Order: sequence, then structure tokens, then C-alpha cells
Amino acid sequence: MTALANSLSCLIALGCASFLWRKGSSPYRNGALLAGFLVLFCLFTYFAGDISVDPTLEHYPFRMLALCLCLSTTSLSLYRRRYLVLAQALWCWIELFGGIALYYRGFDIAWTRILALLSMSLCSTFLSKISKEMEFCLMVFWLAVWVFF
Amino acid sequence: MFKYLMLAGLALFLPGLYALGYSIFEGPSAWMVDSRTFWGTPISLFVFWIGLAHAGTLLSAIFLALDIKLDRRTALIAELSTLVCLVFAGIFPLMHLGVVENFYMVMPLLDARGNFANVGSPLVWDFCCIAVYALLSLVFFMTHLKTREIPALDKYRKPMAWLLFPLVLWVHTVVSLDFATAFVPEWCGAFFPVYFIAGAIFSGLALMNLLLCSEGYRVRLLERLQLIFSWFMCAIWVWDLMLKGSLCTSAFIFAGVLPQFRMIAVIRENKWGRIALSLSVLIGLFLERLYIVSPEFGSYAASPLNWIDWGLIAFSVGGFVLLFFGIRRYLSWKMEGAGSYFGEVDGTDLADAEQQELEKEGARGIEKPKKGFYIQPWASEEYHVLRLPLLVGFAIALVYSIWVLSQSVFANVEFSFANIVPLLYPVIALVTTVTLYLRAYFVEHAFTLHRHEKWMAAILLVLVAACAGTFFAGGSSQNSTNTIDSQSIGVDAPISQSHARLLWNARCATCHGVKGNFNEKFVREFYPVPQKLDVQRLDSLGADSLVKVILNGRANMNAYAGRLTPEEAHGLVNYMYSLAKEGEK
Amino acid sequence: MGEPRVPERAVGSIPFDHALHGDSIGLDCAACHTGSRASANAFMPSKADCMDCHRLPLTENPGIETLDSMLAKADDRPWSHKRHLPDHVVFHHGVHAAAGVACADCHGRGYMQNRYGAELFNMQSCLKCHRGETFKEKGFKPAATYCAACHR
Amino acid sequence: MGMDRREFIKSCSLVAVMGLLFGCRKIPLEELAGDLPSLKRFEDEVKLALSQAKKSLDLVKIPTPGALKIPGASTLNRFGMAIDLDACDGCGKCILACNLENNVPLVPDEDAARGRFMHWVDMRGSAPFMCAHCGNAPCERVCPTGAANHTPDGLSAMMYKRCTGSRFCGANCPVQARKFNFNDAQKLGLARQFNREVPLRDKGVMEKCSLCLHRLQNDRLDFKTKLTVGATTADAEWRGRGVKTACAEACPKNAIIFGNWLDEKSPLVKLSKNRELYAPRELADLDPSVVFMRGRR
Repeated sequence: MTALANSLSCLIALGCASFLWRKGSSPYRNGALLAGFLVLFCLFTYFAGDISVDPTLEHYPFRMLALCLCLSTTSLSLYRRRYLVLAQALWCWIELFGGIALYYRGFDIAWTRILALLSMSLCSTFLSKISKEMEFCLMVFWLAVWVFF
Repeated sequence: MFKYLMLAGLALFLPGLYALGYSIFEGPSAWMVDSRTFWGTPISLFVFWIGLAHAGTLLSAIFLALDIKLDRRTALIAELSTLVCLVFAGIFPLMHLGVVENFYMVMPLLDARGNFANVGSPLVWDFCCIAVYALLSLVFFMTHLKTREIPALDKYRKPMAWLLFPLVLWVHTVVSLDFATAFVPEWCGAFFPVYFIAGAIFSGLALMNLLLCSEGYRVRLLERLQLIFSWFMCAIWVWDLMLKGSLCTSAFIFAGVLPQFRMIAVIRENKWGRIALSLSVLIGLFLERLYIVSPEFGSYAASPLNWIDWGLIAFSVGGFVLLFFGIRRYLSWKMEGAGSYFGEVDGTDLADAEQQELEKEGARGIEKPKKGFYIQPWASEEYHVLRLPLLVGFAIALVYSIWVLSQSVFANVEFSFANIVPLLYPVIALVTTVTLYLRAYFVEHAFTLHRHEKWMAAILLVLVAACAGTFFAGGSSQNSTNTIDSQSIGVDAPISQSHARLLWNARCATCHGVKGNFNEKFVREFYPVPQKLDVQRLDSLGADSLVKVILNGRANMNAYAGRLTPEEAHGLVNYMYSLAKEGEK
Repeated sequence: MGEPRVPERAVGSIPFDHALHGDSIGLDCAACHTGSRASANAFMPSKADCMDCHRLPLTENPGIETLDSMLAKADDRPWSHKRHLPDHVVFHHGVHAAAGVACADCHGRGYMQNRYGAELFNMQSCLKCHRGETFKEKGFKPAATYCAACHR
Repeated sequence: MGMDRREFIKSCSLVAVMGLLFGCRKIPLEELAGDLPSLKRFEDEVKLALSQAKKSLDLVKIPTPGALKIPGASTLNRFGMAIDLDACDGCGKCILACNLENNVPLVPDEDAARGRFMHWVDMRGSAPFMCAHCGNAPCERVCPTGAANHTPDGLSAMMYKRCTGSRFCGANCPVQARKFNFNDAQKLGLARQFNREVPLRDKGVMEKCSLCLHRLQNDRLDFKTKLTVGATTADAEWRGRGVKTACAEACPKNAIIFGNWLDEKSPLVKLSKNRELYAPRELADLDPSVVFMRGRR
């Protein structure tokens, strides 16, 4: 996948994240949105990259979903720190175990990305109150991890 | 109701038990095996039951950890179903082995021969994860069961829930890696961890809803989640279809399309409608597992399953019914009663019930979390309980991984950290739990054991130690039936100098000496002294006549005709020359 | 493997005194066990191997007449011996002898009492030596420890 | 004792049932005293397998195999084979030779009908096809017990006694070169030990081409024995010279060449020097030791 498509994908994830966890929204709405986003990400990956050539794209839509969840947690009103950590852990999880699966088929694991996410999710457990600035920094960090690592 | 369930369970279980016994006796040729993956129904059933086993910990532990309220009865039913599912999830991978009695070789412990399991194999991760998961689930269940008698134990539930939260997902991730790490084209997928977890949660929810139907009440949250997960599964199947161009249609219909009928109120509000919805999900997901494990099933036979396969399925279903409802009945006095948050017998709404509960809590002085509410980082109670045991867990896991990586068995294996990562968390969780409960018992005196419980614990420890000892010692192999007598004659072909020397040392050196200067001690005492080797003498006799002497003998020299070939004799003569030359130097 | 056992003998075979042939006469093990320094199996002596020495009458020995009559009656291959190893284990006597391992290092001196074969051989004892954990004082070179070196 | 009798009996019966289930496999069947299968049956089965050979080979070009990349690998030896597709006419003599050398058992009729033979050498695309002894073998990576492992000199070896029969290796072999002992061939009278050097395999273990491991082992041990009693030859190190696999020996066209990829004097290196080397597409990235050759370069 080209770098451009890769950065486009994180913008899509950012856009999608803003629809999640609206105040008073039902679990059905959020669930349907998540499933819908996943289909959207799948379609995006399918058309933006060549999945028959590059097996590392196999978990790409799921990584996008994890990024989307991370980004969306900043707008939560309750238990924000907990879900922020959990969403990052989910992303890390997808990266790590997807990486292990690919490692057995001859691909390297993206250790820098995993370590960055792991350390960030550890660090964010120390956040007591998350200010607007901190939210912004976190989002920038995730997007940077997505694009550069 | 209970009687009918037991009868139905027995009707399935007994023929199934026969099929199981037969297949253990007959080995893997008994059931249908995919010609490419060598796997069949037992592995499908394993993945299916291990998925169902997620109901318990998912609902009970994760909900508890995330402060989603669930009543005691629902939680206990969920935990019990986990344990019972794990029994069957454990049987199938073991019975599917070709050499069942060698199963212990999968344990990543050093045996007396210095052999070590290949910890880079997903099957080893599986074995460890499931064993630890079963143990911890049992501990979690027992803790929950005992909280009514010993309220002090309640303190340990939430820390345990946090420990189990990653573990339950870890288990199914590792199960998915059995497939995702392989080269089978149908199994390729770095997204399999998420796929399998989603499938596991989905089937676990369906099982829970089914079991709650049998209890005579419902939990709407679980039903809603079941519907939401059906969408999520469909989305994943879309991706699988895009990647591989194939879709298990029957699974899609049963677990993707049919659950949508929950949106119709008539079906949703009818008990039998709910049962049908849950059953359809379970059937769909079983078909999907069958399809994943044996991708070639459809291609060579009209009916891919034979009676053994059906028997194994019946065994697990019947066994589950018997075991679950049996234990459920036995423990009913411990499970029932207590306040329910949103288990509802009739159609009252979830929100109402929950609201009432929350109001009750508010009245008791428990503050409802609201915007801006937070706990200081690293300040929660469960963290304080877990802190020390977790530290011990991490330390032991670190030591363990260093120990594993230093095993000499892995000297010739390309091995990296990635091979051992999946093994780490189960080790951490196990050690942490053991430390936690040892501390609770010996230091904090949070609970006491009855005398018979102490006996049970002691017997269990002895059994574990005995098993470990047996595994450590390993079995011994049967000796060869070959017999050895005298050396048979060699091949009649020219031999090398070194071969001649070996022959000389074995056959001739007794009298003639290793260096040709004869064996004094032996020869002087009993026999006439053989001639000394020198080049002149050898030349005068000639090589051909020397060969004849060796083969046919002369005076005190014996005939070696049946024991040495002429070429070997030639080789010996040449060797004699070289000895003689060396002697003259 | 495992339990000590006495060597199996063909019916009516000749009793044999290891101590007499070994230390007191000074015969090397390889004189009778012809393969013990050269090939995988150590082998048992054939009648011809015995007759190499016993062809000459050793009249001083009182038991010699029994021996003569027994040798005369004996089969061409009077001794046969069940392998102490399973079929999937490769053991080559020659290569061990060549590496400087003496017969007694593994077989002990049990032959003095004619009780050879009582040694406990198992994979642990093989591996310990191959890894260099036993016989340190003898300075053997560490040997191969990969599975296929000794198994098939 | 707090445990009442009912509980005690219950736990006892549980143990008994477990023991029964576990013991099921060990019930001694009456020894089958029947005759050993005749050589003719082995020949017939090879003919049957030849008539059923179907899959064509999808070959891609690969470079000459070099030294192994696993830790502790030998820099002197890497054994392998090259199958000369120009010379091979698919006669199948190699299959029979292999079966007799390695005591490969017959299969029951229903397995034969399904094409489930135990033959270590298959005929695919009218050329012999066997385990490629990949330097980066996927089967070994997933073997839970370590029964499938690599020797320093490039053989993907199989330790039958360590095998627990999980069949994961079989699933992970991209070319299905591994064969599983579904049947107790010895009990069914389908196995015969033509060659005392190779043990018969038990029911429930995986097997595959061993590259005539026993011949290499014997040669290595003999070489080392002779080396220390005064090497007169120039070789100070064992290079496996003079060893040939049974299939290579049996090939009337000399189309199977066994040798040491790292030994300049090896027939393998000499004969494959100016040839194009190929491997099955699925194995091309796995560093195979057994390759195909065709044409001139």
C-alpha cells in the first residue's frame, strides 16, 4: 500500500471515530456503526492495496478499526482513561498477534510500533485528568505511530 | 424439565461415549480427516467448545472488571458453563492425537532426558493457555461460589477478573494462531485473532442466552450483544470473502442471517423464538469451525461426516448437558436467590431494572459515576491487591523465558522472542493467582479450609507431583528384537588402510601385536612365537602367498577364510608391509 | 534398556569366564568381540574365533576336556545376544572406542564376575556424556547432541 | 473425614473411567501371526500409485542451495538431491526402491482407493516428488514436541518416538510431503522389515523422506572410526562422500542425484553446475535442499 493511501486510511479512521459514542446513542447504533466501519475499512483496504500480493494487509482493516476506537475514546465522558488504555491495548494486541502470525510465514514483526503502543498505553495509565491539549497530543501520537512506524 | 434434559443428555452421551472410545482405540483413521490438513471433527469441536468456554469469563470476569453489572446467578451460570465447556474442549485435542499417551511431551518442562517441547509451536501455547485458563476459571468460580459464606473473598474477585480478562482473550488468540501461523491457504490471516475472538464471544453469548432460557429468565443485554456480534461477524466474513474468495454459506445463513430475526418482536418475546435464535447461532458457528478446520471436506464426499464424527458431536453435546445441568442442580442452593440487576422473568425493561438497582446503590451511599469522576492512577483497590502477586508473576515469567531460551535443545533452532511471547501471559497469570491465594490464605487469613478441603488439596498436590514426576521420567522404549552373534563376512571389495588397521587390531593383534611386534604376554605363555614382521621376510614370501596363509592358515596360524574376504586379506597384507616399514625406522 | 539382565545364551552353549580370558591372559575385548573397536556392533565370537586359540590342546588346565567336548559339539555361532538398544537408537561401538572411550567406561568391570550386561544404559547417561557432564577427568570431546545423531 | 462414602465412590469411579479411556489403546490384540506381505504386493501398490498420480508440478526457478541459515549449522555439509527432469521418464523404480529401503508399509484397500499411500516418494507431474528438506522448514516450526527437527547438515529429521501425532506438521507442509500412519501396519500385516537398518514406525506417527538418514549416519560413524586409527586419505572432515540414497541408486536413468551442496567434489554440485534449478512454487522461499533441474543454463 502506498504511503498516501496509508495516511488517507488514518484520516478515514479519524472521521469515523467522530460518529461513535454520541451522547444517548444506543448500543445498537454503536454496534452497527462499528460493523459498518469495519466493512468500510475492508473495502478501502481491498481497493487501496493489493491483498493478493501483500499478506501484511490481512489485518489492515482491523488495525484501522483499532485506531478508530483509540481516537474515539477521547470523546468518552466516563471511564475515559480505562477505555483509552484498553483501546490502545487492543491495537497493540492486533499488531502483536497479527505480527506473530505473519512472522511464522516469513515476515518481520513491527516491533517499534508495538513498543510505542505498549509504552503509550502504560504511560496513559498515569494520566489523571485528560485535558483538551492532552487529547490532542494523544491523537497526534497515534496518527504518528500509524503513519511513520 | 431436569429429568427430560438428563434423558436427552444421556441419549446423546452414551452412544457418543462409544464413538469416543472407538475412536481412541482406532486412532485418527476412525473419523473423517481432511486430506490436506490432517485434521477433522475433533479439532472443529475443540475450537467450538473453547469458543463456548468464553461465555463464562467474558460475561462474568470482563463485565465485573469493566463495572458492567451482572447478577450473581447469571454470572455463576456463565462461569459454570465455562468450566464444563473446558472439559470437552480439553478432551478433543487429546483424543485426536495419533499417540495419545505421548501427550505430555507437549508440556514446556524439561524432562529427565533434557528434552524440551518446542515452545515455538502454537500447540504448546494452546496446551499451556488452556490449562492455565481452566485452573484460573475454576478458582474464579469457586471464589464466587464461596463469597456468600466467606464475604472476605469478594475482595479477590475483581483482581481475578482483571487477570482473567486478558487471559480469556489470550486463549482464543492462541487457538487462532494454530491456524494463522500455518501455510494452509485457507488458514492464512493475520486477522484471525480478532476473528476467532469475535466468533468465540458470539458463540459464548448464544450459549448463555440458551442456558438462561432453561433457567426461565432472560438478560436483554446479552441478547442485544448477540445481535450486535452477528453484525460484526458478518463484517469479518466479508473480509474473509474478499481475501480468499470463499464463504461458508451455511454458517453465514445460520449465524449471520437468522439471528437478525431478533428484530421481530414476536420472535424475540417468545422463549422458543429465543431458543431457536441461539441454537441457530451455535449451529452456524459449528459449521464455520468445521469449514475452517477441514477446507476440503466438501470436495470429495457427499456426506463428509461418518458416524464417528456424529458420535463425537453427540458425545460433547450430551456430555455438556449432563455435566452442566447435573452440577447446576447440585449447586442450586448456592446459586439462586440474591438480588438480580437485570435478569428479568417477564417483559420488564432493562433500563428500569437497572435504574432501580442504581437507586438502591445510591441510597446505600455508593456514588454513581458521573462526568468528571475519576480514580487516581494506580489507586484502585484491585491494583493494591494485585500489585505484589503481579510483580512475582512477571519476575517468574522472566526467569522462565530466560531458562527456556537457554535450553540446549534450541541450539539448532532459529528462535526469537516472538516464539515465546504467547507463552508469557499464561505463566504470569498462573503465578500471580497462586501467589494471590497463597497470600490470602497464609498471610491475610482471608479464608479457611475445612478439614476435608485440606485433605483434597493435599491429595491434589500429591497427584500433580506424581504426574509431574511421571512426565519428567518419561516412558522407555521397547528393546530391539534383533539378536547379535558373530560378525558376518564383509563385502569383497578393496579396503582402505584405516579399515585394514581396524581389522588387524581386532583379528590379528591378539597374537601378532598392534604394531606387529607380537603380543608378548599372551603369546609367550601359551603358543609358539609368531614370526616377526620385517620387509625382507614379507618380500620373500610375496603378497599372494601371504593372502593364502591368512585365508587358509599354516602351522599355528588359523584359517580366516569364512571370516575375511580375499580383498580384506589383501588389505591386511598391505597393512603388514606398512607396519614392517614403520618398525624398521 | 533399563533393567539389568544376564546375557541370553543359545541352549547348550559354553560357559565362559571373562575374568580368565580378560585380565589374567591379557586379551583385549576386541579379540573376541571383533567389532568392539571397529563397527557398530561389538559382536559375539564365533566358534572359529574361539578355535583360533583353543585349537592347540592346553593340557595343563583340568577343565580342558569338558571344554574340548563342548567346543566339538557347539554350533558355529555358539553365542547370540539380544540387542540392548531399541531399533530407533544408533550406537556405534567403533566411534566411541575411536574417541578414546574405554570399554570399561560404559560396561564397567562387571565382566570380572561374569556379570556384564548389568549396566544401566539410558538416554540420560548417553546425553550426559555427550554434553560433557560426566567423565570430565577423561577429557572426552563433547559429542553431537542433535536428535538425528543417534536416532532414526 | 469429611468426605462421605458416596463422594468417595464417585471419585473412584471417575478415576476408573479415566483409566479405562486411557487404557483403551493398550488392550493387547492377539498377535497377528499371518504371513508377511509378499514383495509382489509392494510392487503392485507402487503400480497403483503410479496410475493414480495426478498433480502436476508448478515449478519456479531458484538459486543453488547454499549453507543452512539455522544456528549451529555445518559449514561443510548440506545434503540434498537434484532430480533431473530431462532424464526422468517417470518409471517409478525409485518409489519401490525407497519403500524397500525404508520399510514403508502398505496401506489398506480403502486408503489406496482414496490415494492415501504411505510412499515417501510420490509421482507428481511424472517426476518423483519427496520431502524437500527445506532449510527453513515450516513443519519443524509447528511441531509441538520437537520430533521434527533439523540436523546441522541439512536433513529435516523425524524422531518417531518423540512424535505425538498432532499432525500439525502435515497441515503446515505446503506440498503435503508428510505421511501419517493411520493404520497399525504391523498388526494388519501390511509392514515388512526388508531393511534391518530402518525401524518400523508405530501407528499414529508422521513420517516422510529421511534422505536415507541411516546411510548417512552409518557412513559418518564409520568415517569417524577410521579417521582416528590413522587417516590415510586427504579428507579430515566427513563430507558424506560415497553415500547415495536408495532412490538415487535405483534410478536407471541416473536422474536422481544425491550429494552435498557444499562439497565441490560432490556429484550433486558437479552435475547441477550448468543446469537451471527449480523448486515447487510453494517451497521456493523455504530454502529447499531437494530440487529439480532441467535444461542447460
